[in-house]
Amino acid sequence: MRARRVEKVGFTVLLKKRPVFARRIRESRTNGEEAGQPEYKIKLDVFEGPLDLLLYLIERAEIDIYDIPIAYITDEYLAYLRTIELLDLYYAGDFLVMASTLMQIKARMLLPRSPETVADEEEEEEDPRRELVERLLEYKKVKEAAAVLRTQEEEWSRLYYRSAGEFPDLEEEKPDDPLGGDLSLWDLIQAFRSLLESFTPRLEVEGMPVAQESVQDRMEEILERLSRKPQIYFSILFSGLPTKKSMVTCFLAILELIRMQRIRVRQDRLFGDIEITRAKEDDSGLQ
Amino acid sequence: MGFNKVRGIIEALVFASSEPVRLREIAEILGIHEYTVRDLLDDLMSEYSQNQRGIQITQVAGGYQFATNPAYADFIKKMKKTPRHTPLSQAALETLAIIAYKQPVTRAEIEALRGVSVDSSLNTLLERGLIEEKGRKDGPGRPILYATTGNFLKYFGLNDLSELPAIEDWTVAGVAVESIMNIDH
Amino acid sequence: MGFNKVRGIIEALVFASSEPVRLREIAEILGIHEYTVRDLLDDLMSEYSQNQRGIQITQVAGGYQFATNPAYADFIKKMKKTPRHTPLSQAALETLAIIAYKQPVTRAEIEALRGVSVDSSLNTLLERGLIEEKGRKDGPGRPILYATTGNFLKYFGLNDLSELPAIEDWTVAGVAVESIMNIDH
Repeated sequence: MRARRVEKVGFTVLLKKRPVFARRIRESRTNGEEAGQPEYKIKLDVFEGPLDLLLYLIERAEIDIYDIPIAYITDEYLAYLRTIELLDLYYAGDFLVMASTLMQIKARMLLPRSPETVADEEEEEEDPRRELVERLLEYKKVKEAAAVLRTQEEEWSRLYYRSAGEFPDLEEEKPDDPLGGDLSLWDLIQAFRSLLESFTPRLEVEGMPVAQESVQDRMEEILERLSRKPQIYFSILFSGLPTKKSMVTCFLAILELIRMQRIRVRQDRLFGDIEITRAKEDDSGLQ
Repeated sequence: MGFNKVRGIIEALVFASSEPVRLREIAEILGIHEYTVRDLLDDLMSEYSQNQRGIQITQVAGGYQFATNPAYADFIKKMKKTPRHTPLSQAALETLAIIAYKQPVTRAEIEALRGVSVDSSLNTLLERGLIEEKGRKDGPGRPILYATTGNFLKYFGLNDLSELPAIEDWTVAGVAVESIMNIDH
Repeated sequence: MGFNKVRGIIEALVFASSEPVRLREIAEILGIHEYTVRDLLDDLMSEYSQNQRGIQITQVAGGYQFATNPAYADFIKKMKKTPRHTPLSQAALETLAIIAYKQPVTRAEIEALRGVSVDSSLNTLLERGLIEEKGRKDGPGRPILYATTGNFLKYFGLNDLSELPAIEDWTVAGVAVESIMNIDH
């Protein structure tokens, strides 16, 4: 009953009456010492919950945690509660539960005890504050553990790890890459492009039917030539071709053979001729 | 394989992994004894620790991993493409402390200790990969149990949970240690 | 600051960055000339290139970055933990080829070339950081323009976009790019 009354007073009436107070509390979050009444110059967002607040109040008043003057601490606690409603309703629920716990303990401690009760039940009679004290002591350890972790966190946040590789490292891929040395496929395309540019049509006569060549045919031809000699040069391979279309077909055949890992291409020096060889693993011979 | 090459491969393996690499894994890949790997790693580590080098090999979360020299953190912070280290909020840290020392633990148990609801800190910690769900507790409602991850160890520079500083009569649940040490990928 | 320290900081910066670091950025952070940075980097690079080291500093996408020694790739592949990226789908590759050559380009333009809707490929490429939104095109609806990123360059080992071979025959370019991507995976 009593707790409910206080709660009502604390959360509605008192705050409306003390807008200046509430404003000062808010200021105190940023201005620290000067703002707010000295008693409440606490930074509100420092408190992580009712236990945290209680511990603070106990430590500030230099009270023995095993012998908490419950009436005093309850008043202090409720005074704080009046100020947080404006600021952080989210946590108000948790703080209210503690308020009612405090009120209950206070009430139990005020109950007069008959001499017989004291004599009979001295052994069993439990201090109404006991459970609260245990929770506070345990919470102190939580804070201690959190402080330990904070120190570790600060220390280790100075170390930066390699950011988890989102992309396969090109360098790692190279040994498997049928393109030897520093030759990339872009280089290959570049080389093909310059061959296309320097191409002078030999047989391209308008209307003249050109033999249809498939990429497959070209692939087989390249493999066949490689079975007779260790390498073919790019320039030579393309120089014998009659049309741009056949050059494209041949180039696609090369790309396909690279993809199938049947051949390797290599460029010994920058802008040098490109050398095509059989892939080492390619012992499958001709199809 | 020559000494330099084996050492080079170990260096490459430690670098390539985005998580701490275990001795055992390196030993298996190279087909050599773990103690040989350890010797070579010790050697590499001491080499990196000299001459104000920018990077070093750290021993963390039960494995080895490259990291920058902490002395240069201020310069790294100035760089645009740097992963930001946002410190945990006090609320998240308290929740995490409870999980670290009491694991595996239910939400209700954490809330009893902290005296507040811990929904949002649990979410933060799960998102940052510092904790994970670890089965369910027997009993009414079969509540979810939470435990710390390998990432937790890495974040706080611990090799395993036994390295958590002792808090008066809080002991880390011994049974859980081995399984928690396994880094998830 | 001593020589060793500056060199160490450069080493740390190159390591910590999630993308290749440019000379200018290092120079600005350290307040020294770009050519001094280059000298120190050359020095570092040559040091890493010796003795069959496991890692090296490479020049890519207009910047500097650590990478593993290609000679040890087979060992790295054996490491279970190394996150292997799933290869891009054929559709995504074709879309990427179009963006690479025609950038900045709108979705409608890509779709006109590919003849299909490219929503999901665009998403994939954006997620993987290979392309990015690059402003909007003037005109009706002000459609978003797409362009390749620094990551794209890194992925293909290009220093800048000018290194993309100019291809007169678009069909060849398309097919070629597709084949290229297939090879890596």
